[in-house]
Amino acid sequence: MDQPFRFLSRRIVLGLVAGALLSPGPSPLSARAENAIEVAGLFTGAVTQGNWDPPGFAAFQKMAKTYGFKSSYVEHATYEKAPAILRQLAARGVKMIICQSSGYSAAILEVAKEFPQTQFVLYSYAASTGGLKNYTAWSVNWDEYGYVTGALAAASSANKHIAIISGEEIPSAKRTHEFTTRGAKAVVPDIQVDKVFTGSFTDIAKAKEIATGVILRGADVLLPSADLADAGIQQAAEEEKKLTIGAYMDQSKQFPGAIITSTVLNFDKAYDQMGQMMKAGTLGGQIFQMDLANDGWTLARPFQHVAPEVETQVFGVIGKLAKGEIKLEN
Amino acid sequence: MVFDAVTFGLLLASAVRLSAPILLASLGELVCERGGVLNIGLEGLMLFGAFGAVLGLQWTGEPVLGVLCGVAAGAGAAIVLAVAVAVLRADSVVAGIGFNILALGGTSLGRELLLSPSFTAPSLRALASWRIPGLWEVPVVGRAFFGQSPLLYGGIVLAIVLWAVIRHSRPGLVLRAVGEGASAADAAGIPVTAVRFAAMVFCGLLAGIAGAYLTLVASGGVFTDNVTAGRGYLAVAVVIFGRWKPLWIVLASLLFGCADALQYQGQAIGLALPAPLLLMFPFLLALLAWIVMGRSDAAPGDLGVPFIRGAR
Amino acid sequence: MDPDALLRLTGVSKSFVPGHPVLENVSMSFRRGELHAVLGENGAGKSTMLNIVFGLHQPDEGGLLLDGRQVIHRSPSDAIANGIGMVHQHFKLVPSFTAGENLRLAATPAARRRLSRDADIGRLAESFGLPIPIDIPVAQLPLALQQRVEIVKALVNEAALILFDEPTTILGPEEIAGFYAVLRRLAADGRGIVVVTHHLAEVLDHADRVTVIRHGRLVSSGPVAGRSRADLVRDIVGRSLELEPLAAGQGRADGDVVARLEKVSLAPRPSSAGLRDVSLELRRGEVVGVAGVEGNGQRELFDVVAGLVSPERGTVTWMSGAADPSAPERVAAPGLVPEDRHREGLVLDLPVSLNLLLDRIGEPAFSTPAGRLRHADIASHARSMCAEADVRTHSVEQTPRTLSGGNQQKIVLARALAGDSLMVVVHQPTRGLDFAASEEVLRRLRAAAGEGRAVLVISSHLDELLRISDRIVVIYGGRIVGQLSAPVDRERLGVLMTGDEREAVPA
Amino acid sequence: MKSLSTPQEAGMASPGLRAMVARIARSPALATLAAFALSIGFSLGLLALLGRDPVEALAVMLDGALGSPRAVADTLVFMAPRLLTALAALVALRCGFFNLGGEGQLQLGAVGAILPSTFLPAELGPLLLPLSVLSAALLGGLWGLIPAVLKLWRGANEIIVTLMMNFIAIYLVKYLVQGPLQPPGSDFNMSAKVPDGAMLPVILPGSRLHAGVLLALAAAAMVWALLYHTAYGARLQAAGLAPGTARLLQLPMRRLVLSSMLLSGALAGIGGAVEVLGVQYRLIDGFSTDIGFDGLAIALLGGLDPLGSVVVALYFGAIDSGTLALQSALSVPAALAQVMASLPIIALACLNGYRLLKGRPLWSSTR
Repeated sequence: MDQPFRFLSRRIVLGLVAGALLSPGPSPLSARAENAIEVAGLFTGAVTQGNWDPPGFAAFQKMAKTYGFKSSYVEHATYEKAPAILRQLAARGVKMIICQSSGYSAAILEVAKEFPQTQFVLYSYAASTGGLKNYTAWSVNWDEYGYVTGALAAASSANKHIAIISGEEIPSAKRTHEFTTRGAKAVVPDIQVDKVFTGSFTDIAKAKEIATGVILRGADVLLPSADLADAGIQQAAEEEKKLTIGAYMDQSKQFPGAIITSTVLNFDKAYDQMGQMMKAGTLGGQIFQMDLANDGWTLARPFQHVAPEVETQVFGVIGKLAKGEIKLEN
Repeated sequence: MVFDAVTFGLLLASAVRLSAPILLASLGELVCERGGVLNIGLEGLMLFGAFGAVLGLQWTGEPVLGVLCGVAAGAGAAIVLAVAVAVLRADSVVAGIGFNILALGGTSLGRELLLSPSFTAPSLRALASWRIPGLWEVPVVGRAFFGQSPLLYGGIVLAIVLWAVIRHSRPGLVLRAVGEGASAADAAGIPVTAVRFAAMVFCGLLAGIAGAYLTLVASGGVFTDNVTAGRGYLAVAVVIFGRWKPLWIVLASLLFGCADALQYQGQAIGLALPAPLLLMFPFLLALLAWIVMGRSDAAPGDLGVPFIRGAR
Repeated sequence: MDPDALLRLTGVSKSFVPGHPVLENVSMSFRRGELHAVLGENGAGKSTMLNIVFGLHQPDEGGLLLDGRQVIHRSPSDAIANGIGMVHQHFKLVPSFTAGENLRLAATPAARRRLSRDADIGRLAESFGLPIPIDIPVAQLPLALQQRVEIVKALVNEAALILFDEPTTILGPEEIAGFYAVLRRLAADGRGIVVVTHHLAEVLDHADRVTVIRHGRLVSSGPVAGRSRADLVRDIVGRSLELEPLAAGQGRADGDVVARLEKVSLAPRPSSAGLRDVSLELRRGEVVGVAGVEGNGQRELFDVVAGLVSPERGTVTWMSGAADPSAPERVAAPGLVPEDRHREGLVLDLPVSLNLLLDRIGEPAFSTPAGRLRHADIASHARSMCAEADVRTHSVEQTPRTLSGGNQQKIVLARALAGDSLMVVVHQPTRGLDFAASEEVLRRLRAAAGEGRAVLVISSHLDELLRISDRIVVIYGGRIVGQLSAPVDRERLGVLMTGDEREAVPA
Repeated sequence: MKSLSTPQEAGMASPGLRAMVARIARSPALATLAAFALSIGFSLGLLALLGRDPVEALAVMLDGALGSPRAVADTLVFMAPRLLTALAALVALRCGFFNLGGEGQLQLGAVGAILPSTFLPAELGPLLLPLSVLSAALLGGLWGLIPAVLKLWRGANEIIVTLMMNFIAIYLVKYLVQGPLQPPGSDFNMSAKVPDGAMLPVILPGSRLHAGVLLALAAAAMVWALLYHTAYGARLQAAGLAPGTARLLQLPMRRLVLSSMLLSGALAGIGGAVEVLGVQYRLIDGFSTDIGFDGLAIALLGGLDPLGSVVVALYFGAIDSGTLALQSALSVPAALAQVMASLPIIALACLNGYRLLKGRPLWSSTR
């Protein structure tokens, strides 16, 4: 049988060349020993696209600059590769790794215990830090977020018909749907709330298609909750002359005809806090709630395209939440 | 909720809109396959077209120029692929798969380097829908058939033109000959390589329009990574499902559009199927089509066979 | 130099593999109004020469002069534009196209105007004396009619020189005369006609001039007048030659019946006649030849006798005879030599050893019960088979792709004769082989009958059938139309092979 | 069309280039190397275009891929599932079946890998691991069997069918992790974590190097032995290289196609198991980034040879971990990895096509 040997010559050549190419030379990374503390960020998508990663990335960059950290980042960090990336960064001596998605929590829980010298930080949502001393989370109060935006949409709707459109059917999205409905019903008890999933966080075309559909069915305020695909929902609202809100950052300039207000996540505050605690060495084992009361997120003012009473009404709800007059816990 | 006339109208309009990119791309693929090239790289061509269209829009601010740039990008990418497949006789499936991965990475790189995330697209209404006065307000079917993008109308007209050309003209005869019996065409003095090259570039042209439709018409001028999301592969299936006949392909793409549309309107009317199962539906449909129809003798005889002069 | 030449080849050389020239410094010329035959063994370079003239290949050295002007044919379209037409051995027709579409496709722009309507095409073909059905896919036409389409194709383009590559293999003896009459008429109109063929009789009867090529070199080129059969054979093979008698008719007609076909039928398909009520008995010790024009059901007959295809009607029975008394019910699969050895006979990229033993690779002698190959045993057994069958290889690890056609066929034959099968079925056993290899194959087949096997030879090569067969059956339109015992009357055979011409050619 | 130039002039567009391509194309080793060199060169050029120092970038990549035991472990961990899908692709291709469905079979294998943990008691302990791998192989194999059955009995085009089945499998996994397999109270679309007994043990403490790497290498050795040292392998190759001859010799074609696709699917399925049980420990939506397509590329670049595939899979693993390092150190966009993986495929397809044009293909696709 000569089959095994037909490729032998190629294997030898390949092997030799690979060996020559890959023989460990001077390691450029270990050689680059500097005094600055190194921090890194992990993002699920591109840091230049959408409304979730870019504002977070901007805050990350700003924080690194403020505290004189040396920074690097990894975008499109899939959950498949997350453990490898975390290990690679930690092994390199990165002192703080910030992961901007709740999906990374599994990877952090797995890797953090191997690298006690590195602080792992999660931004978005976490219920527990698994008792780890080097895992800190900044957790947005998404329940409150849903309740308030629901109330806002209901108060703005002339038809008593609103819709919340999400991407993939993940547990947190379902939970948000629930609180949105509760918020809406609290303001307008007989409101109709359409809850739809597009099945994708990135497919703008599908989001736009579905948004157009719910508008033609009578919904006049759309709540986007589909990350990158939010753009499709907002476009549909703008084109069909209906209302929507901006998500995570002020988007009123992008869709001036349709945006009532924007939910603005206070990335700057959270990231600055991370930097500060890193510098002070006080990170570890905590979860920071970010809500309206502590400026974790805010609504842009003044509202557009709606009567002034709407704004009053919504901030009335926010006030009641702050005072504990409305309880969100199940 | 009930399945009423409004729902039906919405479903229809949605189906027609969603079928447009698949229709445009599969018409391109049709020309390729009638010429004997199984162009798996269609997905990548669409991606390049989608990217080029947004780039053109950002550069010029003109939707029409954006479409033209998309067409140019699709055709340009097709030239690269055609050099590999038609000229160098690279296996079209292997090269196509590689090309699709390249397109995924290449357009993503291009987006980071060349596209501005904060760009606000001008109104794309003229491109997105062309409401035929009087007709588009007809209940139920008005929005579906008389309020669509001019690109879609162009696609339908093109299907009819292609049908006539393939069946009744000399270029059509030559194209079919190259696909049915390349060595016979060669002996008859037909430049097989050139015809296949041209067919692939034409395919790239249409894939470019399909990509432009996706970004400019369907996504309001935004390019996202992997914006095609398998529509190119689906378009290849549509060609086979449509028996390599332009008019059947129109119907087949409409059917696939319906499957897609059902996903959205289904949720709205309370059809409680989980989204992934509905997303799976068009692909399942393509597969079932195979099982039901089986082998087709309508396939061009030399489909997927690289032309080597002197090989029997 | 030839002042009357229409087309002249000047010092043409061509090699596909460096160092192995297929053509070496060939200079010759074709004239107007002349029927020019080109003779040579398979692989001598005849087809390559035609292909170069027609632009399918480019010469490495030398060139073409058309009416004294240098021309380069980079592709067939160049050749067609220069007034050259070619009728290939394997027709270059788009199978799913009608004759009309094929003609329109091939027509030059000038000729196209005359072909816009199917009726025009029909009339045009008839004006050449070559009527063809124009509106059914050519794949459904008999081969003789497909050939006619090819000729009309060249005529439509007003070819001044028409090249024919082995045109008569698909024609019965009766049709051949008619075919040359057509060629003669075409030449008389001032065209040059070139015919590549194996058949000396045709050349002596019909050609004006003859060129012989051997191993890529020009041996002789000149008028046919004054040449004799023996003289041409010497040019072709390089030595004078007495064919060894193969003892046709020496076989026993009373051996045990090994296989019996009873009223076997298979439905016809495009380009093939199928089988109709074929009954046939094969006996030990006897060589049965199957004569017929290609495409008359030979392939189906091979498949059915070999057991590859079950008949739609009728029965095939294989009998073990008295070969293996210990297991009388066991019937060894027949040894097979298929028509296309590259596609059906060999695995070109697996070693010779595996090719020889592929059908028996699972036997205990070659693999363990767990399925592991016994490489050493395989190699030694393969070596002995190679030695016995005179397969010339450096090692049994070599792949057949690197071997000559003759050696490849010897491998297929060695495998077919290796088993304890009582029957050998061969289809076109000498196609593409040179003279010596052909003789060796025929000798081994005759010897197989001598050992007591039944041998079925399906071939369109009449001479070889006449030399080897004890009995010849003639197949036409899927039917056995006659049976002749050695010594066979050649003329009678020819008449049978053509069948009923009115039925065969619905023109 | 008539030309008056001499034959020598004709076809001499660029003799140097032609000769070079011909020389590269004549040797498979050189061709493969050339494909890699071409793509590495192109990628470095791209890096320069992105404003990064190519030399530094190359150094970072090498360091990230092989600079430390941990880096090597990462490379091997990335290699394992890709090697398995490559073996899957080559087993099918060797039998003449163009299986583009490695991705789908891998997804089904991943589902199979967590089923025992979901439905069987955790008390089974270490017994869960072999059960999980077996169930992965079974599910992947069955998924692979479907296109084979459709081809044999319905004449379906395997390229289209396997492509479509990839999407179906991906959405199926999406459905499972957001519905039936999602444990209550989960924050994300994924299954419950598998018990320790079902995990592939880490074989180099302090790294991710898990036993799945050994499993993949063992599979490569097994496929090698099967192809070249068994009667089955000989028949399989014959069926793939010369279906006509296989028919004449009455090799059991259907059985060969079915069994090779069962094996192919099973190998890809084990690839899914290796990813789930060795890296993720749970089924996550989108866990595979085209591992199946990588496998096809690896198989072709490795000359459809199991050992060649090991070498090329190692290269792909190194690219994956190297570009990760590149991303985190130099903030190079992630898309570069895709470009780097795609280029050798295209280059090799072209080189092979050119060889076909000259009559000597590197691999023969017997479709």
